[in-house]
Amino acid sequence: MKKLINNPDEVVKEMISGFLYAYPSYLRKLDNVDVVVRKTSPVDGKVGLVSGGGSGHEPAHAGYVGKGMLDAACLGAVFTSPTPDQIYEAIRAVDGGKGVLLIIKNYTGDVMNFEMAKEMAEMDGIKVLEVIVDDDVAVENSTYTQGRRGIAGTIFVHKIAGAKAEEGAELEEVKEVAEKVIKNLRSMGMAFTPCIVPAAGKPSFTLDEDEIEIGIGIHGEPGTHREKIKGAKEIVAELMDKIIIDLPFRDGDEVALMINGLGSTPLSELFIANKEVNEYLLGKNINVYKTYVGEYMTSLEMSGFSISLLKLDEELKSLLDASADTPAFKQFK
Amino acid sequence: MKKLINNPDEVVKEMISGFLYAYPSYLRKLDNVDVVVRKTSPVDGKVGLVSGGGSGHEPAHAGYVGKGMLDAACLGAVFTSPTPDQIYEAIRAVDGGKGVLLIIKNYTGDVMNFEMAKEMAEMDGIKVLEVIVDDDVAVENSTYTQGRRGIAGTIFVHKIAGAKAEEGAELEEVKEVAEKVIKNLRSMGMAFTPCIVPAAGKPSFTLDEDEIEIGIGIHGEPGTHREKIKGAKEIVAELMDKIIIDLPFRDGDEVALMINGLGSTPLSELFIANKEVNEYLLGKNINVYKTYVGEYMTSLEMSGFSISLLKLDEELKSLLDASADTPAFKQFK
Amino acid sequence: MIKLILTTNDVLNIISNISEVIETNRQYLTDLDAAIGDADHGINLDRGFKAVKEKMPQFLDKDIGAILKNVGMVLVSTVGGASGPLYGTFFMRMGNVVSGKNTLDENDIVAMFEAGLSGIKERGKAQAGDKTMIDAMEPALNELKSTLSEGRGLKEAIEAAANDAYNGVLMTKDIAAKKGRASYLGERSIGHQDPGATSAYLMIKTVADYVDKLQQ
Amino acid sequence: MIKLILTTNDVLNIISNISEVIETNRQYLTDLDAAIGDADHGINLDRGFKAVKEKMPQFLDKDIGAILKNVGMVLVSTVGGASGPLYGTFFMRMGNVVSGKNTLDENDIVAMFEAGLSGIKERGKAQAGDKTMIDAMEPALNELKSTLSEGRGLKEAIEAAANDAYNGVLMTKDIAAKKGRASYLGERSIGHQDPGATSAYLMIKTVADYVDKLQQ
Ligand SMILES: Nc1ncnc2c1ncn2[C@@H]1O[C@H](COP(=O)(O)OP(=O)(O)O)[C@@H](O)[C@H]1O
Ligand SMILES: Nc1ncnc2c1ncn2[C@@H]1O[C@H](COP(=O)(O)OP(=O)(O)O)[C@@H](O)[C@H]1O
Ligand SMILES: [Mg+2]
Ligand SMILES: [Mg+2]
Ligand SMILES: [Mg+2]
Ligand SMILES: [Mg+2]
Repeated sequence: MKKLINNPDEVVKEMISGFLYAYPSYLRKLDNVDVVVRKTSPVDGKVGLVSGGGSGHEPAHAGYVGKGMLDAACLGAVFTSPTPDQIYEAIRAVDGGKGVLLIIKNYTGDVMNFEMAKEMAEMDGIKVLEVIVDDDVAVENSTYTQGRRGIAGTIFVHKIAGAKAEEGAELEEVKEVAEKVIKNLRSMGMAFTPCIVPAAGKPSFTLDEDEIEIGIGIHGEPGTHREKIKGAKEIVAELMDKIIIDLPFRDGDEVALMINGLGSTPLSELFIANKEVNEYLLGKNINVYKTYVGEYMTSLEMSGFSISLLKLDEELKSLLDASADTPAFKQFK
Repeated sequence: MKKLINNPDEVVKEMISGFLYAYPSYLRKLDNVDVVVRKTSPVDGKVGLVSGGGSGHEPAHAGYVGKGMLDAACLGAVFTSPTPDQIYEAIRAVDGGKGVLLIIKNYTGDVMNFEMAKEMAEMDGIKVLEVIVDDDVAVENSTYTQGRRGIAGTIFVHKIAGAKAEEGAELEEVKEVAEKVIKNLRSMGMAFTPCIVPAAGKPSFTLDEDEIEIGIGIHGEPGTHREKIKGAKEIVAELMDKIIIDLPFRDGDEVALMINGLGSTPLSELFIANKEVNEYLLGKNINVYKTYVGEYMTSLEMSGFSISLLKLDEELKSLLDASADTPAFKQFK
Repeated sequence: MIKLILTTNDVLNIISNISEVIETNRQYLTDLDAAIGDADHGINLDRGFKAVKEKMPQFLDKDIGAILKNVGMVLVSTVGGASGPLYGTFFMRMGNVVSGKNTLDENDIVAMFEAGLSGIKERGKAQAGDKTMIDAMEPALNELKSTLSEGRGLKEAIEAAANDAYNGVLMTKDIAAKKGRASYLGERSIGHQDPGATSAYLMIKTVADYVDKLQQ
Repeated sequence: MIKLILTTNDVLNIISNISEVIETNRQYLTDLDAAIGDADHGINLDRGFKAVKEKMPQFLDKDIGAILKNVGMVLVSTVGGASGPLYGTFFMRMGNVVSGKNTLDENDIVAMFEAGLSGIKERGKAQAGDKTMIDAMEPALNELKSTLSEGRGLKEAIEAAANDAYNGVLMTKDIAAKKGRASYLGERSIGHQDPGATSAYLMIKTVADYVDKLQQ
């Protein structure tokens, strides 16, 4: 395991320290818990937005704390949901009197920990609502299972709910638009190589030199199946076929597109994937309104990528266009 | 070689296509040559800034074309300088009547190709000046050699010269401030693993499981020496010792800091490096004015990072703070 | 046959033994999780039980209920993931049932286990057969109760419970996960042993081993 | 001994042969560059000479000077890197010297080579001993001149030049690079053969092989 670290057990602590050194004008850390909040939290008269998850997905989620997006991010151990006490402190720190929305990715652990924190905060009289993001179409949805996972599309929820909250909307309204995003959002990913959790010290799975994993999660969880490596065009078509049909996205739809690198895949390759996605969508007469290409929600040094598609209407477009200024997501209106 | 590509020989062409699909409101491509320019080029009454280099360093340089930074980027083959005809077309496309500054990284090939283009443009009566960035302290400077390489610190030249040009400064003034940046800029990098040029299909060097390469270039060129892997603190100290002493940076100096990922190193690890750099600088009473952590100038999927330090004065601070809006570098004032 | 009773001291010893067993099996549990999850179950629990061990000195003068509640709270705030709230709830609920007590008899132990398991089921909305820790716990609880009802004493009952927990663990290999991260794998999870069921078995087995060594 | 003369057709054949030799040695040159540079020299030249070959039909009715200038311009605009402007300049300067000619005699060939090499030196500011393509070219040029001055004819002279180019290539192994990307390696570049010197030798050798097969 070749990593730029000091000690596998100190990775999260030291990363947070380096993160705070980098962005003192954006963020501060709460005492005793691994939670970062906006420097100015709580923002009076604004609904507070709290998200979080395991570490190892940087810049998610701490990188999205700032104007126009989140108010707080709770950082768990690597690939491990944060704990209720952290989330509870986050809620308390960002409640500006209008209540707090929790943006949770749909993992058993995340949901349980966030809901325990919600119960604790409600006992303090804070109004807390939640939305659960489950954009990954790789996993079949079924009432018998946990349901779909939340992956990189979550950034669109942060962005759009964040813009709505920034406008001064009420908690219910912010939740409503977040749910609209979730309802219109689909993602799917694949991997070329695994990643190594520092504390584990070895890859969580292995792939042959000519093998790829389709439908991979963002925690090194195995995907839906393996196949022989193939070209970017074919890989994109396989993911897009599943994404498109699921909503379904139709002729004439306008979408926001995210090509998200999982860690090691060079930006040049993400752009090649973007070309393929655009050509695929052109063929279906689906119009790309806005594109994001980069590393938005990673899996340590995993090589691979995911595609997220969000169907837009006028409200979502204008919220997506709103300006945002966070360490990892900056956008001029 | 596991890559998200269709054909090793089409990587640059397809990447540019995907890049243009992503940022139609920022950029356009010139006909017949691999050059991207601002959508609105030439900008009347503004000095034009042209940079470029081999591909494989994404987001450099095309990602820095936009308001407050470059006017054009010339994209060579992977790790290969662009050709004079490309650069010549770029100069012509961005000259808004005030002349054009070429920002060249100090590689034999880049310097020769840019200078041939400069001669060609001058024959057309365009005023062209150049600056040569050589921030890498790994390589000993000597009149008998090519001199130092240009690496990630180049982004600071783009940013600050870009801000100056945006203010409406004259060509000589823009060149002067670019040279001030270069004079006050020092960088050095290291690698854990090599990268694979798509057309080559195999790594350009190999490192053992416990070996690291110190002083690596951004093209897979071997560095100054190899050693056994060690902790982030020790690695940072080794690089910083060379960087600090070279200018030298002194007690009381104010600096801009860039922690640049070379490709595969997770952002979390770059933040750990940032913590170590900050602690190192605290120990020397050098004050970090602004920090950039991320992938600014990569080497395909190489794992490793570089540190760049720029000594600031009031002029450089205010130009660094100016707003910028490009695909890969966005900053609110 | 004299009825066996567990004291505060026994409870503290058992918790400390569990910490050690988890530390020993940290890699094993993590490897199991790597196959069908995200390779952190052993790391998570070890982090939690290390924190418990560190806080132990503060529990020494407390009653068993308070001790178990505290253990649960430490687990909730240090383990994270799915197993954190689940094991946390398990210990907190057990603590609730024996609030104020300084000794535990057979009935207390059954009641505790029952309350803990319902806590897990409420929190995680899973049931037996979903390929989770419940698949070790529920058969163990059933076996504990039936062995005790036959009057065969705590020692034998807990040993039988541990045996059935182990069978439950083996059974998780044959089924597809319906809850937790492994459920994303669908049929591909078949053939792999559930890490949470395994850690649950290890804890029950640790209790059995401890009780087995007690003077009767 | 009849003096050997090269025609337009010979020049076109030689260029086409060079393209093939570069293609054959693409990987070899790239591997040499991997050791002390950035692993692209063979890829760069192959891209350039493929472009030359593609444009060849447009050169057929031109004089030798124009052909060589065109080859140089194609190389400049397709090879990139350090070798692009250098080899590009080399061919353009050679073309300049024989502008308008349809045959080349000994004197033309010496003058061309001389002009091409000075072009490389001006452009790259390197000299013999810096571990570059000059280390193959300069000895070759010197040998060409001295063999011709002894009246031993073009065939023998070019063969001798190719031999000395080869010795120059071998010599690059023993020295540290002072120019180009390999110079960043300093002393670590010793022991490795320069890729640019190697490609220069391959081109000279291709000329020698072609001339050798000509009817005298
Ligand atoms: N809903 C649930 N109910 C009961 N147990 C569960 C549930 N979800 C997961 N588990 C258990 O948790 C274990 C995984 O724990 P752990 O790896 O620590 O958390 P995570 O899956 O969040 O990484 C699984 O092996 C399973 O036994
Ligand atoms: N200044 C120079 N003068 C002459 N030849 C040079 C000079 N710099 C580099 N070279 C030659 O160019 C070769 C490398 O070419 P190539 O790999 O195509 O370009 P790059 O170094 O830009 O990747 C070297 O092996 C060397 O022979
Ligand atoms: Mg986990
Ligand atoms: Mg090159
Ligand atoms: Mg797990
Ligand atoms: Mg090269």
